[in-house]
Amino acid sequence: MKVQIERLDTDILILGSGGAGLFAALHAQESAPPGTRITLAVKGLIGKCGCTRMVQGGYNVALGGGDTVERHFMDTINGGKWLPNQDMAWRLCEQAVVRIRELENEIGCYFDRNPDGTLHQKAFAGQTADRTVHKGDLTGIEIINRLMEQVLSRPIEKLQEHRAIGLIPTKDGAALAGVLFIDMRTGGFRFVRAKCVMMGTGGGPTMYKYHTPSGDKTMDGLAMALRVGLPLRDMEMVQFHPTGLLAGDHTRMTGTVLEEGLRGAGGQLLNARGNRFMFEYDSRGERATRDVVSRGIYSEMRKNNDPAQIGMFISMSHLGPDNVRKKFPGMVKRCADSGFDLAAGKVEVVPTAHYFMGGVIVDPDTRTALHGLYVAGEDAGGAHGSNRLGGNGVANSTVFGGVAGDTMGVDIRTMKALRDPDESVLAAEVGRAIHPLAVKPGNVQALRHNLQEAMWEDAGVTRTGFGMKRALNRIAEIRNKLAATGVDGGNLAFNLTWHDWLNMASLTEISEVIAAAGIARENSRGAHFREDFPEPGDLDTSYFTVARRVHGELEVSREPVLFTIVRPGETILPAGEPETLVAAH
Amino acid sequence: MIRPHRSHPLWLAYFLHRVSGLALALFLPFHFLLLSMVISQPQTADALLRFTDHLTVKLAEGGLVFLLAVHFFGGVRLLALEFLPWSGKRKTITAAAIAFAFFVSGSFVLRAV
Amino acid sequence: MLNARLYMAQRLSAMIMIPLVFGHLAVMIYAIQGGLTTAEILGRTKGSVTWFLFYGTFVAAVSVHAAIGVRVIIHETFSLKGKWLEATTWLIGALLLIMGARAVLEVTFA
Amino acid sequence: MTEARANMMISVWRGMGSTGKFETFEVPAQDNQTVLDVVTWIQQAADPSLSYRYACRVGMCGSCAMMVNGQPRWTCRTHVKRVLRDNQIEIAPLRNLPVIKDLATDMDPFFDKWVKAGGVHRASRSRDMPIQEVKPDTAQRQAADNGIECINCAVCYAACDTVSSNRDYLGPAALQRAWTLFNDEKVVDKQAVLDAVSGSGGCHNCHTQGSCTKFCPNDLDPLGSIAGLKRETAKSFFRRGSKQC
Ligand SMILES: Cc1cc2nc3c(=O)[nH]c(=O)nc-3n(C[C@H](O)[C@H](O)[C@H](O)COP(=O)(O)OP(=O)(O)OC[C@H]3O[C@@H](n4cnc5c(N)ncnc54)[C@H](O)[C@@H]3O)c2cc1C
Ligand code: HEM
Ligand code: SF4
Ligand code: F3S
Ligand code: FES
Repeated sequence: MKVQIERLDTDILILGSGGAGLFAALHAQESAPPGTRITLAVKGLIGKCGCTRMVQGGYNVALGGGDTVERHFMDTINGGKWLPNQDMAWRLCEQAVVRIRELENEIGCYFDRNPDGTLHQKAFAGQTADRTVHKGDLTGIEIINRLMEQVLSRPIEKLQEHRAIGLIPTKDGAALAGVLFIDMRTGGFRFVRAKCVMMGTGGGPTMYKYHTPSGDKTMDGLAMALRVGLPLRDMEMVQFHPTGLLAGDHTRMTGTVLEEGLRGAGGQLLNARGNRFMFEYDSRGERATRDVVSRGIYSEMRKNNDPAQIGMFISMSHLGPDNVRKKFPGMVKRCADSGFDLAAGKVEVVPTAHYFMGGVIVDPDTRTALHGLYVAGEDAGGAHGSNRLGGNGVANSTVFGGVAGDTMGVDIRTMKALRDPDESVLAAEVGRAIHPLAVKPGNVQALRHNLQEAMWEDAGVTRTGFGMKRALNRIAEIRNKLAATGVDGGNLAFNLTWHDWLNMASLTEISEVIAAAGIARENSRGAHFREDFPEPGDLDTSYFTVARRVHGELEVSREPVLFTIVRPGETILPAGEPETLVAAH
Repeated sequence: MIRPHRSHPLWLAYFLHRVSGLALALFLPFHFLLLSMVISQPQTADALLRFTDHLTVKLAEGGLVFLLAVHFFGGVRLLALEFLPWSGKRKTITAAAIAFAFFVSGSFVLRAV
Repeated sequence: MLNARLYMAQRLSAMIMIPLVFGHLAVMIYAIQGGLTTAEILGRTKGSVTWFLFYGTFVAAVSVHAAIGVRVIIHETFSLKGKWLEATTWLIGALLLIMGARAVLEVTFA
Repeated sequence: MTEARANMMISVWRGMGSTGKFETFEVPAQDNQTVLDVVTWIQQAADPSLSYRYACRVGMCGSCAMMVNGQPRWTCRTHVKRVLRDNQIEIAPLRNLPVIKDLATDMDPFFDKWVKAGGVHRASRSRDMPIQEVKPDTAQRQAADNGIECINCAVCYAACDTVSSNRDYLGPAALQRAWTLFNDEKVVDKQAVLDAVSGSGGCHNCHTQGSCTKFCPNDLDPLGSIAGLKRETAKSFFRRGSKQC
């Protein structure tokens, strides 16, 4: 098959249009020398794909009133069970303060106010202060719409529905030359050279049977980073949201989030017999943190073990249906549109894969080991450690996206020329992408189901060494089947089935890493819970896992966490500070 | 058949307003012509005006008054919507305007006949 | 194809016509009920400055109003724009104004 | 839980650019099935070459809108029950936008107009300044809030006949965004907002067809917003007029 590759040059190339990508574009435009070409390439439409838009609860930022950056930092470290990269966590908490002002003052976001006109802040589980800034429960729409407008109205070049499929290094492998794309609308290949590339493709643990992220997120970025030899950290850390909607295999509604606030407001979780069970697992009951509630629900599901009744139930009706309708109008309407009565009935729920803490190893300025490549947002590992606090996700992507833009704007001044790609890598990546077109068409979706079952059962909410080894075998088998499953390439324009295949390729690649890293962590921290190693292990000798591909083989090692700011057992809060500023419920 | 995205009162009101406006615009020059003739060719004009005694002509005239009424009340409705602070009762205004237009033109036609 | 100025012209002319059309409708109903002849109509209008102003204003307003109204319809139906659309608008306006003015003059002064 | 029932007959528009035709598929009916699920089933189980677009699947991203039985809708939030007539549904790409392939449209014109309508905040403060205090329950803020949850799905844009017949018309969503800016206390130069919507494709071209408000899945009211713009531009017309004299 003869493949044409269209070639294009730019100076700064940004992948993804979530909080990370859009902020990178804006900051690069501000900080790079005039005349610098900036191109934004994205798998969907600008601002309309990815998860930042789906943010409901809000944005964590310490804005005074007793709350401090130090307190936010300590919550982040405690929440991450001492695994975060402390310099990144500090940068996150410190810069969030600037970023929220930027969002309000320059970008034009409007977040909910108190009656006196100041910002309203609330507390998510795991926080010791009212810290989360929000716009109702549609915070992400406000943030992304405003960012999108800014980007669309500036001279930033757009490559929409351009799917990145390979990071192409230079011949000596020392630097990045550019990125290979499929123009999804035509099905053609396009190679874009750039001096600086920021990757913000947003991870996305969609290899689980139940998952929350948008359909375009399939771990493409991490798979590309792995193939180009970059080290990935904390890859076992998959956050589950406890209450995903369960509506059957055939509907895309399954897995979508029923918001956290429902439990906070007094929503009850009921098992198949209609009894509450969360107090058997935690004294805070339904109000415990996400990981605890997810495990509670998962345990009950296993106890019940009834294929006709898979999930548990969330029930709000005891709070008065009208009251529920008033308090959660969006959620009630969404359930009603899907055929469920949240206000007066009960809705079946399961834990659902929500966020990926693992990612590419970066420095606090978002630089990676590959010269010319920067990574920010959910694709970057380190800021959250083993667990991400609600509200720290969008703070993370917007903070580091901006940092990446600034850093590139500075670095590009010393990069005089575009770099030429290693043509053999380029050809190999094209070959990988067109592989299915030469194979007899088969059922890609069935394989996706298999993978999702395997990961849910063997590398999901609770894990064992035995299970994860079995997961590795199942993944290897699926990978082989995928290679033997083709796609009809008669018309490559907007060929979703081809992209389903490519999605599966990324997902299997990263699923393997998740299971392998999970095997390497022989303790339970945050989102990673092993029944065979239920203890968190010694905090002082905390390690994080690092996975990389060396000569084609996946290798996982452990590296010690550097306590550059605070050591376990200590705090940076002034003596006598109360443990929490949040009024008890 | 009215296409699905059009089957609601506001769109129908828009459509009536457009049709009536256009019809009026087409009729008005003839009306002016007629009035001019009243002077320059009184006989013809008188004949014409007497001609309006015929039932069909009366109905046609009634139709035009109907158009004027429809357009008039539709127009007043639009001006109210556009220039008065929005009332939240658009559909009611629309319905009332149409009903009123029918009432006026209806009574006109009945009286004329 | 309406900008703020054309829009204002159209809406203002419409507002001006509101009392005029109301009055006209009333006159017509009265006229038809009374079975008026030409002579009778003329008897009332000839030499009357009031009637001149009444119908004169109406003619001026309706010329502006209808010209812009038809302009919009032409643009939206035939995608006509630019010079030709401007020309058409003026033509319709002028036609209505001239014919209307003639009628009013004949009815009131001639 | 998901027992299959009688099959539904789904006709789907197929084609590229401006040419194409409807094709009919037999799709098994299920509980809890949205129109997006039906489209997905066709692509995954019947015809792998079917093209469409979606992302969030919960009514937040606004990329899945299509014409369902001739009416624009978010497909991810439309339960099949609501649109099934005689066991049939007709699904076509969103109206008033160029078709890329099958059910996927090119939304660029919609967003170009969003920008053209001045739909972007112009900063008057910097990130180094404190966040402006804004009282949440003034009438002005309420007016801004009423339109702010637009997810730019272009359902209103597809419903509006003025958009179809007037190429330059900015359309309901973009104009509504301008109205939210006009009412935003943080926006200093209100006249600039009005000027951006007063050109040849501006708010004055709206004929109050009301399809935008009727079909907005978010229960927003672009018609009311546009009326607001007309009112304010009229006021500014007189203000300016008197200044010029
Ligand atoms: C339902 C939901 C609710 C959430 N609620 C909250 C909350 O309340 N608070 C909070 O802090 N966090 C929340 N999060 C997490 C938060 O959304 C993410 O942490 C954050 O938005 C990630 O931002 P990002 O820019 O890294 O990625 P995203 O916003 O996901 O953007 C990724 C972008 O990359 C693009 N892309 C992907 N692959 C490719 C490719 N191969 N080529 C080109 N482009 C590609 C995507 O299309 C997309 O544009 C929530 C997440 C979900 C799913
Ligand atoms: C008091 C009387 C009238 C009022 C209040 C009135 C009001 C209006 C208004 C508000 C519009 C704008 C509609 C829109 O843009 O959607 C309009 C349009 C129009 N009017 Fe009138 N009008 C009146 C009399 C007339 C007369 C007498 C004529 C004919 C000669 C006329 C012809 C038109 C035409 C052709 C349009 C364009 C319709 C369209 O764009 O759909 N109007 N009118
Ligand atoms: S106003 Fe409503 S229909 Fe129009 S784009 Fe916004 S959300 Fe969609
Ligand atoms: S449908 Fe169109 S004409 Fe105006 S009221 Fe809405 S924008
Ligand atoms: S898929 Fe996002 S709105 Fe339907």
